[in-house]
Order: sequence, then C-alpha cells, then structure tokens
Amino acid sequence: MSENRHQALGLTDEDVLNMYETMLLARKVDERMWKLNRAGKIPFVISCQGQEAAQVGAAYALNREKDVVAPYYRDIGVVLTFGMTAQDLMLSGFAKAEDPNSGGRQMPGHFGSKALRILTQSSPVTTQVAHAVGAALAGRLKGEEMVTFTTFGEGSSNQGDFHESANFAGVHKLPVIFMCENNQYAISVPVQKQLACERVSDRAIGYGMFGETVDGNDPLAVYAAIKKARERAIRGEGPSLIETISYRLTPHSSDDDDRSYRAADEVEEAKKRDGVFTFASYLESVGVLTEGKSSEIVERCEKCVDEATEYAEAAPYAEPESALHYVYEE
Amino acid sequence: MSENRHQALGLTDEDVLNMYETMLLARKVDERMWKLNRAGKIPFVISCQGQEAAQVGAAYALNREKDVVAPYYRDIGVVLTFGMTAQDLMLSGFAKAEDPNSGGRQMPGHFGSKALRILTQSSPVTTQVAHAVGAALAGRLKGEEMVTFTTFGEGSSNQGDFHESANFAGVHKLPVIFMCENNQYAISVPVQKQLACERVSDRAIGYGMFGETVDGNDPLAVYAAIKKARERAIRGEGPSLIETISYRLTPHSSDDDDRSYRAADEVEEAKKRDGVFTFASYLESVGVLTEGKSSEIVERCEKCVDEATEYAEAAPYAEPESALHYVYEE
Amino acid sequence: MPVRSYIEAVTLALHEEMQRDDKIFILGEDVGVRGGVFRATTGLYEKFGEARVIDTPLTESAIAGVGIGAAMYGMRPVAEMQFADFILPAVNQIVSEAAKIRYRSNNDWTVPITIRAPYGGGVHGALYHSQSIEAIFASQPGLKIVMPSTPYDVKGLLKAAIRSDDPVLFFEHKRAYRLIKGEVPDEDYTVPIGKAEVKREGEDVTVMTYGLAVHFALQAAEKLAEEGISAHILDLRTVYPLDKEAIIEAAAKTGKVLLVTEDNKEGGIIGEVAAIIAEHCFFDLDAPIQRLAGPDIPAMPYAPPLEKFFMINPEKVEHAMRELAEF
Amino acid sequence: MPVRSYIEAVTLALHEEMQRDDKIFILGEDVGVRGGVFRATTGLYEKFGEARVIDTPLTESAIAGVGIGAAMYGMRPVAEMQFADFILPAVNQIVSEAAKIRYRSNNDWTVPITIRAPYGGGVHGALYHSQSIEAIFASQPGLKIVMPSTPYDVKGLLKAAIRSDDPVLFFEHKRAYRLIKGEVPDEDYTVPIGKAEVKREGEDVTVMTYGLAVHFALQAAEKLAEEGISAHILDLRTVYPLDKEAIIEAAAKTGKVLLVTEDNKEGGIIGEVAAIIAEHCFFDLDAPIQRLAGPDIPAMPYAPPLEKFFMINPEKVEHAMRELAEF
Ligand SMILES: Cc1ncc(C[n+]2csc(CCOP(=O)(O)OP(=O)(O)O)c2C)c(N)n1
Ligand SMILES: Cc1ncc(C[n+]2csc(CCOP(=O)(O)OP(=O)(O)O)c2C)c(N)n1
Ligand SMILES: [Mg+2]
Ligand SMILES: [Mg+2]
Repeated sequence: MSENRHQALGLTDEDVLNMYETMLLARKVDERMWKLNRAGKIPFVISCQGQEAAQVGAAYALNREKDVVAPYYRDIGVVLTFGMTAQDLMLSGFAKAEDPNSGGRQMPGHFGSKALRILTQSSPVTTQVAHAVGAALAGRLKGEEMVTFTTFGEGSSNQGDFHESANFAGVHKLPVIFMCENNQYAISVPVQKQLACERVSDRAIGYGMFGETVDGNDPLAVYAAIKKARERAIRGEGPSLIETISYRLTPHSSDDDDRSYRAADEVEEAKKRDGVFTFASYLESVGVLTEGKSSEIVERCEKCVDEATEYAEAAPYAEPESALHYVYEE
Repeated sequence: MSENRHQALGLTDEDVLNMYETMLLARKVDERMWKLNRAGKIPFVISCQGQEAAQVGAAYALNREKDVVAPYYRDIGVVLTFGMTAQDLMLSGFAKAEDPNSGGRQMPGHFGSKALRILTQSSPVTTQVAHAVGAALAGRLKGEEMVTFTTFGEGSSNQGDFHESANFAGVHKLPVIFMCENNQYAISVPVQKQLACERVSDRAIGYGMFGETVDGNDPLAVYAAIKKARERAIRGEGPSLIETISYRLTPHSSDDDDRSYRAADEVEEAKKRDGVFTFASYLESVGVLTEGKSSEIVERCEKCVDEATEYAEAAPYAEPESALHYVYEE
Repeated sequence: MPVRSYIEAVTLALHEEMQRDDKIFILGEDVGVRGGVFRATTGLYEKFGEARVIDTPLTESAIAGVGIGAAMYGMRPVAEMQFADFILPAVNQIVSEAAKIRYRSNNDWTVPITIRAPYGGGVHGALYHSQSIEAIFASQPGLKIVMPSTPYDVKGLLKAAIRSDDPVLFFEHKRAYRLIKGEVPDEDYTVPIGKAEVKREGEDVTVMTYGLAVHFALQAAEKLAEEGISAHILDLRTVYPLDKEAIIEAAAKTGKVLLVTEDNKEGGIIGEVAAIIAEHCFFDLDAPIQRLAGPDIPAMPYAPPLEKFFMINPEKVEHAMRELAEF
Repeated sequence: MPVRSYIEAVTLALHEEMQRDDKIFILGEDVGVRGGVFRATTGLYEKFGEARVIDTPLTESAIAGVGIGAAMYGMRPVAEMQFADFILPAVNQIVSEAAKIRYRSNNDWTVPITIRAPYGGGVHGALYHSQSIEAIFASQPGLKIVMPSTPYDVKGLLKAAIRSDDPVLFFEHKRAYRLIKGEVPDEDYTVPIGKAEVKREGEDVTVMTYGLAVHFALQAAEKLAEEGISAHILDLRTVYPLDKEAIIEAAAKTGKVLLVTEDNKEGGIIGEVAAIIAEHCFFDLDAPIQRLAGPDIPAMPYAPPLEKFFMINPEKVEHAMRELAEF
C-alpha cells in the first residue's frame, strides 16, 4: 500500500471518494456535452477536461456555506462541488428556461447562482477577478468570516483586470484566493508566448501576497494549498495566488480544432497525467477505491448524466418575449 | 576630495556639468511656472521637482539620436535632455500656437515631438507604456538598433496597461526600459495604499525581466542603471524595470493643496535629499563644480528662463478656428 | 430653503445616504483624507471612517469591478471616477458587467452601484479634463445615465441613484460645481430617475438639453422673452434611457425644437432625441429639428481662445433659439 | 470575376496589402499558427512569418496600445480583436489615444492603425459573441468606423483602411463571413472610406442600413418589387463619420425612410442618421422616419427562440418597409 496522503490532510476516506466522484461526474458531464454537440443537439461546449483535479481539490478546501466563488468557464468541478447539479449543467447546455445560471440566456460555462454563492460570469476573461475582490471587501464590511475564490487561465492572467484586482486585494489585505489554472494554452497560443515568467505565481510578490505553484493533476496538493490560503485569509494575512499546472485535454471549445497548432502526441503524453485517472490510482493504491466502489461510482455518474440529459433535452425553452425581461428591476 | 563616481561610469566632467545644468534648468523652469500660475498668468502647472535627478540621469544614458521616449507629465528633465528648450516648455505653459508639443492644445506636461523622438502624451496615466512597447516592436521590425524608454509614477504602475505592456515586452523580449518614478504619492494617496509590494521593481520577475530599485535622487545611480538596461536591451536580453525612489517636493499640481494629507516636516525632511542640491554637493566635493562655474550655470539657467517666459508670453495663440484642424489627415 | 452649490448638494446627498444605510460606502481615488480632488466627498472620511470611504489604488477598472463585486454581495457602493475622461479604462467592467449582470443571470444577481464622475468643459481642462462621455454609454441597456443641472436635482437624483437596484452612471458638471447655486431642502427627498423636467414653460420654441447647458438655455430664454419670444425648456436629466413621453410632449408643444449639448455633434445623445422626435412628432413639427453642439473635433483644446471656440455658451444658445423662432 | 466569400475577401485584402508594403503587420490573439479563430488570417503566418503575424498575449488593451505605438513609429499595424465584444478593454487606448493623437499633437504624430473585429449576431454566440458595438465608438472624432456588407466592399474598404493615415475600426459581420458571397476582382482596388453607396435604386421607400442587414433589405426589396413597391437602398458602409450628403440625397429621393440596424434601438448609430435627415430633409419627408432595430435589452440571448426574437431578419425588414410604403 502507498502512503496515505489524504489522512494527513484531515480528509476522510469518504471525503476523497466524494472528491473523486465529483471529478468523475465533471468529466462525464463534459464528455456528454461533446457528444451532444457533435450530434448537433447543442451549439457549443467548453471543457473542464484535464482540470477537474484542481477544481475539485480547490473547491473542497473552501467553506461552501460561507465562501463565495467567481469561477471561470472551465470550472465544472468547482460548481458541482458548490452544489450545482448535472441537470443544472445540462439545462444550461441545452439553453433551457430552467437553467439556474441564466435561464438559457448565456452559453454553457457561464456559471452563476446566488443560492449557491456562485457569482454570475460573463465571457470577457478576468472581469470576475475584480468581482471576487469586491465580494471579499463586502464580506469584510459586513463583518463576515468568509473568503472569496476566483479562477482564471494563465493566458488571462495577463489581462489588466487581473493586475488591478490582485493589487487591490493586496493593498487591502482582503481574503481572496486567486487560482490560476495553467493548462499550457490560451486557445492556440502556448504559455511561452503568453508569459515570460517561469511561473504565474511569480507575480504574487508584486502584490505583496503569498504565491505558490502546485500540481494541478493532484487534487490533494491543490486542496492543501487552497486550505492553507484560506487559513491565511481568515487570519487576516491577505490574499494568495495559487497556480495549478495541468493540461487542456480537449480543443479549446467545440469551435476549435487543436490539430492545427499542437501535436497529437503532446496531448497523448499529457493524458498519462490526467488527474481523474491518477487520483483513481492513488485511491486504489491506498485501498479506498475498491473495484466494487469504482463501478458503483461510474454507474452513478453515468446514470446521473443520462437522466440530466433526458430531462434537459425535454425541458422547454423560455418564451421568446421573455427576452425583454430583467433589463432593469421590474 | 570625495571619490569620483562619474569617471568610473565613463562620464566626463563636462558630461556631469551638463547633467547638472539640465537638472537645474528643469527646476528653474518649474519654479517659474508656479510663479506664473500664482500670478494668474497660466492656468495649470504640474511639477518635476524632486525627480530631476532621476529624469536627467536616465535620459543621459540613452541614445538621443536613436532611442524613443514616452515620458510622463513630470518629465521636464527627460524632455530637456532630449532637446526640448525652456522656450518650448514656456510656450506650452502659456498654450501658445508655437508650442511644439501640441500648439497649445494640451495642458503643460503633455510632451511630444516627432523631431525629438518624444511620443505624444495624453492625460490618462500609463497609456504611453504600451506605446513605448509598440515603438520598440516597430524598431525591431524596421531593423533599427534602438531602445524605447518610458516612465510613469508608482501609483500608475497599478494600471492594467502597465501590466499588459510589461508582459508583452517580456514575452517578445523587446528593447524597452520601464522606469517607475516612485515619488511616494499618487496625489494624496501614499505609496502604502497604492502598492502592497516592497518595491515596484518586485514586479519585474512576473514579466521575466530584470528589475532594480535605485536612489532617484542620485543621477549617477540612475544613469548607471539605465545604461546597463540599455545595454541588455541592445544585446537582445529584453526589457528592464527600473524604479527610482525620490519624493514629490511640490503639491501634486497647481490645483492641489498637499497640506491636507501630508505633514510639512515630511516635505522638509525630503528636501534634504533633493537631488539638485545633493548632486551639486557631489560635484563640488570632487572639484568639478567650482563657485565660479556654479554661478555661471545659475545665471545661464535664469536668463534662459527669463527669455523663454518673455518670448512665450508675447507669442500669439492659435486662431480660434484652427481648433477645427487635424482631426483627420488634411 | 437653504441655498447650496451644486457640489454641496453632492456631498449632502452622500452624507445623508451614508447615515441612512450602512451598506453604502465610497471608493475612488483621493476620496478619503483628501475628500476628492473637487472636494465632493469632503468630511465623509472623518465622519464615516476609512472602511467606508476608501482611497483606492489608481485603477479605474478595479474601482468599477471591485464595486460591482461588492454590490453583488449586498453592499451599495458609490464609486468616484476622478474625471469622467478617466472612466474609459473601466468601460469593459461597466458595459460587459454592470449593465448585463441582472439580465444575464435572469434576475438572480443585481448590481446596485452608483458611479459618479465630473464631466464637462470650460475649466481650462484641455482634452482630457473636459469631455462629455455619456454618448459612449448611452446605448447600453441595463445602465442608467443621470446628468443633473440644478443642486436640487443633484441631491434628489443622487439619492435615487444610490437607492436604485440597478447601476447608475451619475455625471456631474464640474464647472457647475461652484458656479451653480440653488435651493436644496434639508429634508430627505428623491427625484425620479428616467423623468425629464420642464424647467420653463413657453410657447414658441422648445429647447431640450441637460447639465450646465440648461442654465445657458434659461439665460437665453430670459433675453428672448424681452423680444417676445417664449421658450419652453426641457431638462432631460436622465440621458439614458431617455424620457420619450416628455420629449414628445415638449416637442409637440411648440413644433420647433432646438437640442443642445456641449458634447460633439455627431453621435451625441441629442441625435437620439432628434430620432425620437422625428419618429413621433411628424405632424407636429413646424421646423427642422435643430442641434447646437460642440464641433466634431476630438475634445476641447487648452488654449483659451480655442476652448471658447469649442464651448457652447448662453450667446450661442440664444442665437440658435432666435433663428429657430424666426423660421 | 471570381466569386469569393466575405471572409475570403478579408484574407485576400490582408494578403495583397502585406505583399505590397512591408510596413504592414498583423497582431492579435490566435492570428498566427491558428490563422485566427474565424480563419481570417489563414495562410499569412506561413507566408509572411512570425515577425509580421504576431500571436499576442490575451490582452486587448495592449494589442491596441502596442499597435498604436508601432503605428506612431512608422509601421502600419492591422490589429485583430477576436470578437468585437472583447474590444471593450481597449476602449481607453482607442478613444483616448488612437482617436486623439493627431489632434493633440497638432498634426505631428499620426496613428495609421486598422483594428479589425468580427461583430454581429445570429450565430448562437449569446450575449458576448453577438454584439454590435459601433455605437460605443461612433461619437469620437479622429476615428473612422467601417462596416462593409459585400465581399467586394470588404476588400476595397479594408485596403483603404490599411492605407489610411488615420485609425480605422473595421467591423466584419461574423455571420456574413461564410454566408455572403460575391464577385471580388483579383486586381488591386480601394473603396473610399466615408462614402455610402446606393445598393439598389428605387422610388417608394428608402432603406438605409449597413452590414448583414443590407442583404436583408435587398431580399425584402425583391419581394416587395413583386408587389409593386420600389425600394431605394443605401448601404452606409462607413458608420462614422457618416456620409451626410448621401444620406440626405437618399432620404429626399423617396421621402419615406426606414433605418435598419441589428444593434439595440436607443443610442444606435441610426439615431444619428435620423437626426441628420430630420435636420436637412424637413420639406422632403412624406412620413415619419422609421427605425427597425434590436430591442433595448443588453444583448442577444443564447437560447435559439430568444436569439431569433432579438435578431432582425428579411421578414422583419420587409414588414417594416411595406408599412412605411403604405403610410
Ligand atoms: C477579453 C477577452 N478576450 C478574448 C476572449 C476570447 N477567448 C476566450 S478563452 C480565450 C483563451 C483563454 O486562455 P486561458 O486564460 O489560458 O484559459 P483557458 O481557456 O486555457 O482555460 C480567449 C482568447 C475572451 N473571452 N475575452
Ligand atoms: C487613468 C487616470 N486616472 C486618474 C487620473 C488622475 N490623476 C492624475 S495624476 C494621478 C496620480 C498619479 O500618481 P503617480 O502614478 O504616483 O504619479 P505622480 O503624480 O506621483 O508622479 C491621478 C490619480 C489620470 N490622469 N488618469
Ligand atoms: Mg490556458
Ligand atoms: Mg507618485
């Protein structure tokens, strides 16, 4: 048996099985979305594949009753952990009225739910980073013990809004966790053409904050880093910048063809480090994930995705005239 | 006699006397502007006082035939070194037609002259930083051996445009020197409320570039840092971020009253380190600035400012209808 | 009723609202110890403390974006942009985010933020401290844009903006700050956003305008009254979305319409006003709809003769009104 | 003459211009190896190399700002914004800098930059990949905004934009990219910026529009011709500054004007067109100036029935034209 790493982090076997199941569910939802897209049933998909470990590891380290998240479009793992369901995600994929994110107004991947403490997201990258800082400021003004958590790609870490927001949080020592999901590409542009620094976390010092780079394929490493960042934030030590390194396993989106800019074997190579599989191996190696449990989980996830798809496909669209509503308070 | 520092840097006695005279001229032009403002003759002044050493030290380290500068509103020392005259500056102060910067269209402090390789400046801070990067890119595309040099305040280093531009230059290893003139305040806001990092130059690593903080009251220290930055740039080693530490000796501008937010003795204390005086002391201590030379220089500067003022005050405004010109190519 | 300046009305509204509701806080550049570069927030830092009157770093996009985040999470921020000209780095946060959050979340999230900014010319501010920038935002459903002319309206509209559950851009004419004085009650009151107001009743020509130019029009109307020309003056007050009913009514009233702005002509918000009138008052008009505006040059130059050339003033308004009356 | 798609005309113009003048280079997100997410720059990286077809970091303000700096220093950059919706972080660079540099420097410095961006809806792009954003920029003297409708105009106008010594925003309708085909000569030619074009001569109603909607209007005109209604169609092509003469002439021609845009109604550029007509064609009009536009909601929703509800289409245009003809 391998070393048990999760106990050392205070995670029970149930915890890690839950984490694993959430990662797997994220993957299965995503895979289904692609199938539906290729079958012409939904116009667009943008994937979490390859980043589930970082997303779920991070979200588990947060307080889901108190913390607020401002995720980005790949964060199926984050929103599932925060209580969104596969059905919600499918409703969004099919753009149906019941979609809790936007009532079908936005593309999939544009998460948001007040009930679940998920700030509504748009498409222009990195605007949410400022919102996370603002929510943290609001939390402090209201005297709440909470942190905010926001994610973005490494390409997006070059946007002005990242800089201004990180600096603001640093100056005001706000309880914000900035997590950069470095998946090596911004659409077709490899990280070396996006950034000249070695690690995105090298930017932390410029904001007087803690910075750290961890293996984004390892949910436990990410969990540990975010947990510590949360503790620092709660202790009043201000924000942190955590970078998770993984790899984007799919094309950028269903509109992309990645064969034009990266080699197939690069992708194959990366698949060997796919967190969904390596975490399963770890759980097997420490005797937590038995064969029986594993197939139970797989079945549960598949059933869940099947039912979600069926429900969402059958659900009605919003009425055309409903497009006129909610421009202003009504 | 003290240690001769300028020879070690390859500067002749004549060089340093020129540098000193430029610093003093900048100071005298600035002081005159305030007098004219207080006398109701010009509506606005924004000062270089306290930053002449950094400005002149830096500009002397550049190649005035080849390099392009994108200075900010305090950089009288830079533009004088690059060939602008006291008369030009006074024409701008009085907003007269002959003002080479803008024909009286812009406030003083908004420098620009194609002939002098000074990119035209606006008021919104930090936009010029991107232009300097663009000019460097253009220089490379044209195969020129040149660098671009841009300056900005420490408060402005928090703007998105600084971040995006520095990152762009870092990724493309462009020959750009970013100089942050840290004068401790952004209008009323002290540096600790602007930045959480210890030094602005701590941001360099986030762009994969060289970073260094030097004494902005010491023109030789700044000269040395910029000279090395220029050499690195020419060798293809990319951009540098140099921070010069000094103190804003005047209110932010003629519209400001700094007594509401900082103590008079803080300003008095800073005046002891005023580069114009400490550099004069150095030059005296190494026997370069004799009493005779000193009064010669002072007289020359004063005469120059007098003549410039007289000329500019008498010069005509542009015709009112001329306001309609040069919106587009004519 | 006490007479107060335009800027005193701003400060008073902020003060009263902050006292009323501790969810309200202020953020911006130099708004704290300094009380704002125009002193609009003077005294608030001393009264409400550093936590509720926040000197931010020099970053407009973050001021807007952090404000939006705080508004989503239950606060009511009042953000100050030091000059309207410097709101431009924040356009993405304002247009992509503030304006669209209620809509895109299907009414789940809201952004009760007020963004104040001094705009306008005639202060030797040159290109970048004189602009009218409402036109840039006046095509974005989800936003409201308020541009008051009188101290009374300033207080009432600023309170309404702060209490609005939608984002409001509140543009204050910086030359009006100390120039324009008027009666401002001590009592709590609001003026409704989205409603124009007839500032003078008249029969011969209708002038529609907003901000400082309302006063130019009123002055011109006094002069013209001596000549027997009676002017009807509508203060738009909210320039987006426009008060179509009031516009149509005021246009129909005299059949001769002059639209005035100190912004450039092409693409300014008075073009939309003209379009509304052209669409709805076809049978009521007795003359072409006239527009008086700044010339189509990028912005106001600094040199006094050039600035004067750009700026509208009571004489220019009077001249245009007389011409129209005589049409 | 070879028939080409709208997007092929873009690529062709870029290719020919880059071959003609080595001061021209391209910068933007994914424009290099990937050839652009819509493939507008396809083949250019292979042909002209990495130095002249630059994949930038994901930073629109820097794309504009670096482009402006390069343009000032003698190059002729063609910047691509991946979607027009994402130009907003660059508004400050475009409005405060590009638009004002010639003016503020008293003709000393110039910015010969072209900024291309795909705009427009009907592609399941939802709120942030469907917008028309010309109105945000259409009040800024110093800028020119070109929005072509046909492949022929695309090639000629893009060349004119690249050769212009002033900054040009060049908005390409993304749904037109592959939908619209037309004859595009292999020869070098330009189409003048600032000039509208009559795309169909007619007597009964005048339609003025631009972009994809020109085709909707042409289709509607065909239908209406069968009913004996003859439509005059003016393609604005340059939406800022507008071609006032052509607008006045086209309005006067029939006396009945329908203005069409797929943008929101209030504050869109057709409001300015209406204002121009209202000012200059008072005695020529036989009906109120009508506008057909998107509803005043923040942007196009994603769900197909809602998107359809927002988008104008040939039927909506036809309906509005018939109503006006019958006025
Ligand atoms: C402001 C803005 N510009 C451009 C885009 C188009 N776009 C969407 S995702 C993307 C790449 C993002 O890369 P990265 O930040 O690394 O995140 P990843 O997709 O790799 O997770 C781009 C350019 C956008 N959404 N927003
Ligand atoms: C985008 C923008 N926002 C606000 C301002 C108003 N403003 C002018 S200077 C200044 C402070 C600048 O501080 P810093 O960068 O430290 O430079 P310093 O004036 O101290 O040299 C501010 C807020 C501006 N010019 N541009
Ligand atoms: Mg990435
Ligand atoms: Mg400073």
